[in-house]
Amino acid sequence: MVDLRVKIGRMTLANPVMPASGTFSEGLARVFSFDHLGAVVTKTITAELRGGNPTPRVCEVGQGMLNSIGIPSKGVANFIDKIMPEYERFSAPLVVSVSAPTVELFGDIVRQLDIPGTAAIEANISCPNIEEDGKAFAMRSRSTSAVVKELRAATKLPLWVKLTPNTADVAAVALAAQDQGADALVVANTILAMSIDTETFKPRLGNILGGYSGPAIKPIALRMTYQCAKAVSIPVIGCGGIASTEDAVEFLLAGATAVQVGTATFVKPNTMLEIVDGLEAFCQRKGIAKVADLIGAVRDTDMNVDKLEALP
Amino acid sequence: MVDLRVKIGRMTLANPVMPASGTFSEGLARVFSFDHLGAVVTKTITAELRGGNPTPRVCEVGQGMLNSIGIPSKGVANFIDKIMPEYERFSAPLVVSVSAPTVELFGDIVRQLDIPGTAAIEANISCPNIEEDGKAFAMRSRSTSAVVKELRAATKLPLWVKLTPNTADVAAVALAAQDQGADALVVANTILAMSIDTETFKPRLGNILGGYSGPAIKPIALRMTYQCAKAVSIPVIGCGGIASTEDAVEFLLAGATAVQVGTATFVKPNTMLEIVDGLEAFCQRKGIAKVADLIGAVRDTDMNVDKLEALP
Amino acid sequence: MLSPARAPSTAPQAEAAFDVADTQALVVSNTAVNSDYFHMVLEADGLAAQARAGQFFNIACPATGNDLPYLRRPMSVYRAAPAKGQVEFLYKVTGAGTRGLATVRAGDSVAILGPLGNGFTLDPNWKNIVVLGRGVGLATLAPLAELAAEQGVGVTAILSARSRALVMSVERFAKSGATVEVVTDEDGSSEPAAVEKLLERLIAQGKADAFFTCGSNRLMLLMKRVGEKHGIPGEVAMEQQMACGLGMCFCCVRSFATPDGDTEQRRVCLEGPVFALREALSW
Amino acid sequence: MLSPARAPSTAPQAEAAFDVADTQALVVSNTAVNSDYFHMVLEADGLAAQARAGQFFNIACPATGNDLPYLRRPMSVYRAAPAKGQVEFLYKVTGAGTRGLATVRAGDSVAILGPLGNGFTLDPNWKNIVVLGRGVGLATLAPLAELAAEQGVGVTAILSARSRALVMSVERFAKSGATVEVVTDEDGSSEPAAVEKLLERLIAQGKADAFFTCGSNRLMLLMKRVGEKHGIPGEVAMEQQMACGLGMCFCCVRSFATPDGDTEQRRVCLEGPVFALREALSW
Ligand SMILES: Cc1cc2nc3c(=O)[nH]c(=O)nc-3n(C[C@H](O)[C@H](O)[C@H](O)COP(=O)(O)OP(=O)(O)OC[C@H]3O[C@@H](n4cnc5c(N)ncnc54)[C@H](O)[C@@H]3O)c2cc1C
Ligand SMILES: Cc1cc2nc3c(=O)[nH]c(=O)nc-3n(C[C@H](O)[C@H](O)[C@H](O)COP(=O)(O)OP(=O)(O)OC[C@H]3O[C@@H](n4cnc5c(N)ncnc54)[C@H](O)[C@@H]3O)c2cc1C
Ligand SMILES: Cc1cc2nc3c(=O)[nH]c(=O)nc-3n(C[C@H](O)[C@H](O)[C@H](O)COP(=O)(O)O)c2cc1C
Ligand SMILES: Cc1cc2nc3c(=O)[nH]c(=O)nc-3n(C[C@H](O)[C@H](O)[C@H](O)COP(=O)(O)O)c2cc1C
Ligand code: FES
Ligand code: FES
Repeated sequence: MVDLRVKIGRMTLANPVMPASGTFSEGLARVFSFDHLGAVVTKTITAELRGGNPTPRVCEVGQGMLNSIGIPSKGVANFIDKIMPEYERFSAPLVVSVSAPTVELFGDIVRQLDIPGTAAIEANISCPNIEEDGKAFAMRSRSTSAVVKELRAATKLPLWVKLTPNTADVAAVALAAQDQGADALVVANTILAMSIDTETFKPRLGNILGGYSGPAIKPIALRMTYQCAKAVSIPVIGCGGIASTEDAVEFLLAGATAVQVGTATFVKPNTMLEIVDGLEAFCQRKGIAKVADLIGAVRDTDMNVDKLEALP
Repeated sequence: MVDLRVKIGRMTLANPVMPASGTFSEGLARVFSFDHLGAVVTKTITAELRGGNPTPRVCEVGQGMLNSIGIPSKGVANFIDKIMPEYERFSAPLVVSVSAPTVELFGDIVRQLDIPGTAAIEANISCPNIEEDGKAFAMRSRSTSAVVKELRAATKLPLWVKLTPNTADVAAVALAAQDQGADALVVANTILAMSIDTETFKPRLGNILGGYSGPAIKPIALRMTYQCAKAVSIPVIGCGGIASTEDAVEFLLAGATAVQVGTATFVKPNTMLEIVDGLEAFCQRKGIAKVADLIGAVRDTDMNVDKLEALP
Repeated sequence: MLSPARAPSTAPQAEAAFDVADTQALVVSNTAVNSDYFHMVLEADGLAAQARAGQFFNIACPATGNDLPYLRRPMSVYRAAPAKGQVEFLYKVTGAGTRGLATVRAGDSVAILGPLGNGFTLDPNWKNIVVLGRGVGLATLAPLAELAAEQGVGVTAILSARSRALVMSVERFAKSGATVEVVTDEDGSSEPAAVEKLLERLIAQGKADAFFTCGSNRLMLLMKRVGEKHGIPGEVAMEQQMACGLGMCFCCVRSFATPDGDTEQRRVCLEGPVFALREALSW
Repeated sequence: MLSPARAPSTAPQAEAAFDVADTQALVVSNTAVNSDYFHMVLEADGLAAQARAGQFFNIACPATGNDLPYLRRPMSVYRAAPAKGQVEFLYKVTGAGTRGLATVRAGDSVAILGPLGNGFTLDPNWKNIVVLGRGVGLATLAPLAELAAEQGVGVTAILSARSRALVMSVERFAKSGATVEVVTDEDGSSEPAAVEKLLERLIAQGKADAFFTCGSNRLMLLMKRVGEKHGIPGEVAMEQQMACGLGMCFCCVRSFATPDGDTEQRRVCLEGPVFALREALSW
């Protein structure tokens, strides 16, 4: 028996596999039971009502997709009354993803969600900070500090902070979040990108620019996970392009304590289940007793290798 | 007859297609004649002798690759004596890519290359600035300003500045380069990324981290090209994942005046030729007289579309 | 080994039904119907073969030498035969995904997620309905005609196409007992004005207790207008770019009129793809 | 339409030869040789069929359902028959690329870039050579044995493998007139000490004017040592991860000893893949 449990701060997850925010909803319970997941993470909610962006909101680009969903939201009350009860029947802890346009409003929404049923808060700080120049909080260490400080003061719940990959120095932002009391980091969100239809000359997304996700971004998200895990001592949750057991192992080796699966669920709804089973099989085959032993186990020292073994 | 010419500052290129630095050498002349290209761009050279990074230096990741070649260099004299003459027989202008670890050394190398045969300088400022914190010059507007100022003072040759996609605000860096007198921008270089072998637990590159290139990065490079072209008035040369005529058209529509083809040449050595021919055919089919008419022609206004036409 | 619908170790209560499955379906046949369209028959036990008219599947399309489709492609169920454990699709080869799909051969397997979305509703009080479709819309409406026939509801099927040669499924509709009217661009009979006359005639003849349409915005708007004029209820099956097909991603929204005069966004995959004609807006 | 080697519009002078081509080669056959290896015969006019022993091609491997290889894969020419316009490869199925390659069928086409790199050199003064190979190394050495035979040079081929069942190309070497010695891990005869004895015996018999090896670092080091001891020249064909195959990317470097005692990095694709044994270093 392989021990699949991992610890994120004071939470112990049954296994390190959970959905990425916005790529998951109660609808998936029609395919499998969420009891098999390490945690569930909701679509980001906001206090204000929001309609989201114009269509088309999605386009396929190579081995990935662009989305410009935005954050359509029916508000906190709707979430608490209508959405939360749907998750009650599952044993997996419910992580509520939140966002807000100002530091203060971030504090407000987190306070409203400090209720039974919320196992942890995931602060999606990849959203525009309208008090400054509209750049996402997570683009800079300073705005990250400010918002995480407010969040930390606003809640005693485990606080996960989700970073953006569109920044120049993700490790510095990670440190800022840790210094202000984040319990864990999610690395990372989608990468800003674009696609143009060469027949119509129109952008393929109604919103012109959108977020790139899926296997294509994996090597970038993995690098950031590695950089952040080296920089901080709190757990890092890897996210970006994870679609298979090997992908999940790669992130764990790079230093992630858990992984979030996003776009892969659209392509193969059972991906998360397959990864949970796959991690067990992988550890068994490798003679590893605890999946936690994979965390940060990348062999990155003594790297001056120049070897290609002869094919027998 | 479609007019394929484009203007980069005071240079007129026969067509907008050229190789990306480091993905091209005289060796390709064994497959086709460089006379068909808009320009040729050399591998980045440095004044100091450099050996490059440990192997493995390459790994395939999805629809792209990571490389950690580094910049092996035999110095400027070797370049002038041995490499430059190889290009003399071709009509395509020779763009010499250079790099240096300090502002002053950047000036030095550019001065040494101000000789007949050099049609333009491409300054690869995605390399570490050892006078500051080792971050690449192109990561920040300030260091970009400093180095471009020095380069501009050092040469009257057309000066192209190649930006890094690893920065948070590429448009600001682009503006800084323009303000200091750059004649054109190349957007962009490889994206820092990582891959780990889940069997051996070792990074797949001897250097641990490497640069991501190929089709997988196209939507990101395209977005940056679009952002830079909106921000500056000097020509932008698009680079990143371009592998087909449609890809080249996409970058032109986004605002690029020319395109560089990198990794695609490894996969299909005739890619650049195919794109030159393809652009002509594309314009013909669309009734476009000059390829230059495609530049920035993306239809990005009036975007609130919600249309999927019925399939007839 | 765990199976998707395995009993969860800690399940305390009656589990919600697992009514959607990702099925590895065996390809029975996949053949060209004409220059553009393919017809694919799959063997798929269990849930998949239970699909109702108007529902769809999200299909994984294989990579080929040139095309590497990544997302799945939504396709209406063209026929579901629970007894035979089969489900069929009729699809137009348009891009990377359908080009890939067109390469699968009998004996291959294809992953299909479904059944997804809400099918058409047939009121047991209706005696006669009119279905009006164009292009791939006919694929969606064909099983509705059969369902109606099974429930003793008369069907007039108006099939619109560029030319007579391109009208598909005429036989299929006819065999189900539907009265088939073919209208084409060729002879102008597919013009909205002409189709409107046809609808008015059917209404006058008492042949139109309800309207159903799919595959053309123009025809949908026409049916909506005529329906509203005569108080005839109706449904339309809509399309929109999708990723998940399960209501998770909010990619597939369209605007709809709410009863109180507002517009609101609904997910085509979850709240649709079949919507009340009355609430549908131009797309 | 322009062809790659078209006359450039502005070409003033005699153009350097276009001696490398990206050829769309027709697959004549692609069959399993044993559980691991495939043998592929391609029809490829012109340059490709002119490949010399030791040269290689960079092959585009097709995508399949699960594998989407992106870069090309380098493969030594196993046989080139200019008269027939054919070129052959012998490859081991190891990962995404070769798995994809194993799916191609007669009648498909495969893009092969080449011939690339430098082949083996045969000094006309040599009477007898020894080739020592293991695994896929045999694919590289087989055409050398034939070339030697054509030039009247005697060949002893030492073929190393895990077991007798796995030794490939014995017949091919034998047919070329080579004296074949099979050594295996099974019976211990492939041990360096045993192979060293064998080499010493061949040297004593005057059968070793030059050494050639491919496919094993251990055997290469052995041959290098024995060769240096007796002043016997030799060559080794090396492998390294590649991208372009044309000397452009500098991915494929290895360290080599220079005559003046330094080490220097050389590109396996351009300066190799065949190198003087004397300059080769352990890999
Ligand atoms: C509920 C529903 C049912 C459908 N049923 C059928 C059917 O039975 N037969 C049939 O031929 N077609 C049907 N379609 C349309 C079908 O999904 C598209 O033709 C198909 O996705 C095109 O994929 P492609 O890769 O070949 O084309 P591309 O144009 O290359 O596709 C690019 C992207 O756009 C999406 N896309 C393109 N056209 C459409 C469209 N009309 N609707 C939604 N997404 C689209 C694709 O899914 C893909 O993500 C249906 C669509 C929906 C939403
Ligand atoms: C000059 C040369 C000639 C070769 N000739 C032959 C031959 O005749 N027959 C044969 O079976 N093999 C030969 N090889 C090895 C062959 O290239 C690899 O086995 C093949 O690339 C593996 O690809 P893959 O996708 O199946 O495996 P994977 O392991 O999935 O490949 C992953 C990546 O590593 C590279 N790679 C893996 N193994 C090697 C290797 N040994 N050498 C170089 N790159 C490698 C691949 O090209 C690919 O980019 C040769 C290699 C070189 C350099
Ligand atoms: C359709 C879609 C909607 C998303 N919505 C959210 C969101 O509401 N909040 C958030 O933090 N991230 C959101 N994301 C980002 C994902 O959570 C994830 O970080 C990203 O997609 C990278 O992971 P992946 O490659 O596994 O998809 C969304 C992604 C997609 C594709
Ligand atoms: C093997 C390799 C070597 C490269 N060397 C250089 C270099 O020396 N200087 C430089 O400015 N860019 C270098 N690049 C970056 C390319 O010029 C190009 O910007 C990048 O690969 C993105 O384009 P692509 O996706 O078309 O390859 C290199 C890229 C690769 C793959
Ligand atoms: S396709 Fe994902 S919500 Fe409809
Ligand atoms: S493979 Fe590119 S230089 Fe050798």
